[in-house]
Parts: sequence; structure tokens; C-alpha cells
Amino acid sequence: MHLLVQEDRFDIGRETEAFIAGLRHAGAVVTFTGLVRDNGGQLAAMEIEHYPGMTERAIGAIMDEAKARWALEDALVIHRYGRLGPQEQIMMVATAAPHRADAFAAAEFLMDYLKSRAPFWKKEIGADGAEWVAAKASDENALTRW
Amino acid sequence: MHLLVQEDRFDIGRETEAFIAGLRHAGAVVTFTGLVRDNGGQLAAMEIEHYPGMTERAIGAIMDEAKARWALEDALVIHRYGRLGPQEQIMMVATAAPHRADAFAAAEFLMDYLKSRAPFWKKEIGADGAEWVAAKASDENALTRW
Amino acid sequence: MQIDILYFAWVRERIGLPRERVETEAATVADLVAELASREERYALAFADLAALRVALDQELSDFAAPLAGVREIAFFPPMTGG
Amino acid sequence: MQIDILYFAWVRERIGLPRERVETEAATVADLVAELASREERYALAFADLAALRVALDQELSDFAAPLAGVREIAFFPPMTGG
Repeated sequence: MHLLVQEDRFDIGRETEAFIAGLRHAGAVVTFTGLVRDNGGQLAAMEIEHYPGMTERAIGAIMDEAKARWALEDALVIHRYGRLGPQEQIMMVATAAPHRADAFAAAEFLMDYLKSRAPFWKKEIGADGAEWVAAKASDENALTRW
Repeated sequence: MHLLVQEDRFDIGRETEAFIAGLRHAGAVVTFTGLVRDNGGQLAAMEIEHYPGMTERAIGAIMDEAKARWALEDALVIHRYGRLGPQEQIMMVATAAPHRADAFAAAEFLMDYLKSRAPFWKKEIGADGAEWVAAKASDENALTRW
Repeated sequence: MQIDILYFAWVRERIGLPRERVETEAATVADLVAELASREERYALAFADLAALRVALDQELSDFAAPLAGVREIAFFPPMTGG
Repeated sequence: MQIDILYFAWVRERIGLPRERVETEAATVADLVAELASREERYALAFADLAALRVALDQELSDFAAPLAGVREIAFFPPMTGG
């Protein structure tokens, strides 16, 4: 299990390759990458605030839960904070399992919980001011399926 | 939309990076990578046979269907044939969408259909002979959810 | 009419060749299968259990009841195992 | 008792500081919130709608009815928007 909470950019290609290179038995790898959407060119930047310490604990607990529920050989979470430009990579998740159903389910589970239970807050900086991104009811509802 | 059916290895890191670099608006990217499982060290190699011509048509049709069903900005399928060693990468799928639900659903849909509707056949070469991989009822059943 | 027949995976191995061109008047896929099975033992063996086989007509999945009129290429193979 | 209070996102902006240490005898989170809200207008504004807030005790998500005994760090913030 690998968890990185960092301000720096990460190299999606290199991270995916290293994750797969470290596997010994898995048959299925799923990755998710979240990108800053440009909102039709209206977005200048995104600022991500987080709660140091709790972030690592919360994500660690979510990863432990995923490991307990599915036959995972490995999992990876990288999440950035700080100021990001349009189309920059915000975060990634990777899961590896013997079969694809487990790899997909674990990746979706991790994403659903990261969205609503990891202490990050996004602020969109636009041409006409800044605004905190509101949590979506659909994201909270997504948790009920697990 | 990008489709490659090839004997050569592919570089998962570079392909993922290039796929993401080509996006302009997507907020969510999902990739799936299939690896040759070593069956507890019993597998010497996997041979993948395919039906040239039909393979491209079948996968193209599946990709068109995914594009019609979900708000995809882009999709990629790479599938190899020929002889592969344990833990080698067999294939990959990538999907990009504004939101994660669409990217995940489209990737799972593509995988389910590739498993049972794209003309590939796998043969496992072991220490004590070779055997064609049997199609699983669970893979056929997976199609009913779409 | 002339038709190209392709075999894949264990169907190819059982019949012993990847493709052949045949002259046939079979009206349906099932008729062609019966014609081939009556020809030689290896065909009879390959086509013994049709439920274990899939068929494609001109590179589109089809079924054994389908008519052959106008078809140029037919392929027989076991259920696919891609991905 | 002494307790560290942390504020994030718009709660931090509204109150105007990221953290502070307070001396309090509040028994529960709700008691502490009432105490803070009575202190100054900016606190009252930040805590006006508790349904829009989340609370963590010693870095674990909790709720407003939770007791504060033994807690060293409490954080207030809006619903999370990670991922």
C-alpha cells in the first residue's frame, strides 16, 4: 500500500509503471486520475486545502477498508494540495487484484470515500473571483452503495 | 478514439501519459490493464490468437457503443496477440469523461465486452502441456448488466 | 457458391487447418456444418457440440440458423476469451 | 481544559484564522460551538448553519453531540471535496 499527500506534481506514467512493475501475481490493474477541469475556459486555478495529519489517517483507513473487502495485491493513492492549473493532475488511485471485478470495485470505493471522507477542500479561482466547491449530494449518496 | 491490435509490447506509462496529454476538458480518467497471471508459477507462457479484421471491427463497434452511452471525451484500447510471458501486459483500456461515474462505467463496459465479444482466444502453456482458457459463465453474465 | 471458412483456437487445431475455401450449396450455417461433419471424422469431432461453438459471418457474430446467401467468409471458434 | 481548534476552507476564512488554542469547560462539541458563537459576530456567522459543517475530534470525524473530555484537537470544516 502506498500513500502520498504532496504539493508537487506527479508523473502519472511513471507512477503507473512503477505500480505495475511491483506486482507479482495480479491480473488486473485499475487506475483513476482526477484532472482540474477548466470549466469552459473560466478557470484560472484551483486551490486545494487539506488537514495535515488527518488526511493521511483518513486515507489510510479507507485503504485498509478496501484491502479488507477485496482481494487486492496492492493499492496506491496520490493526492495533491496547493495551487493547480487547468488540466493538471489532482490525484490518482491505483488498485491491483487477481481479477478485474475486485480491481474496479476497490478503485471506485476508494474514489467515493476520498471524495467525501478525506479532508480536502477545493476552491476554484476564476476570472470573476474565487469560490469554494460545494459538496455534491450525489457524492454523499454514492457512499450508500458500499 | 484510439485502437491498437498488435503483437508488440506497449509501454503502459507512456500510453497513459499520452492519452491524458491529449485531453482538453476531461476531469476523470480511468485505465484498466490486463496482465498475464503466473498461476502460482505454473505458467510458462500465454499464447493469444485472434481474428484479424474482425477484431478491429468488433472492438470498434464496442467503442462506438460506449461513446453513445456515456459522455466520453476519449477512449483507448490496446490489445496484444502472440506469445506473452508471465506478468506481461496483455491489453489496456482508457476512458476520459467530465465525471468519474461515466469514466468508470465506460471502462467496465469496454472490459466486459472485450472479454466475451472481441475475437481473442487465450492458451496457457504450462510445464505439463498447453490448454485453451475456457470462457467463464461469469464473464458472459457480466454483459447482462449493461 | 464459394465460401472461405476460417477456424480458430481448438476448432482450428481439431480440424488441422486455419482456413479453407469450399464449394457448397448449403442454405444455412447449420447445413454447412452438417455437410462438413459428414465429410471427415475430424470435422465431425470439431462440430460435435455446437453449443460450445460460435460463428461469425463476414466478421459479424451470427448463429447456426442464419442463411449463407451472399456470405463470403464464415468463421467457427469457441467462446472468446479476450481482455 | 485547553483545546486546539482548527478551521478549514470557508470556516477558516469566515473566522479569520486557521487555528487557535482556547480554555474551555464545554462538555460537548455543541457546547463549545455555543460558547464560540456568543464570543464574536464572525464566529456566530461561521457556525450559523451546523448542518453545513463537519467536525473532527483528534483527527477522526465525529458529531456535534460528542463529548469533549480528553480531546486535544478539534476541527471545523465544510463537507469535504477531495478526489
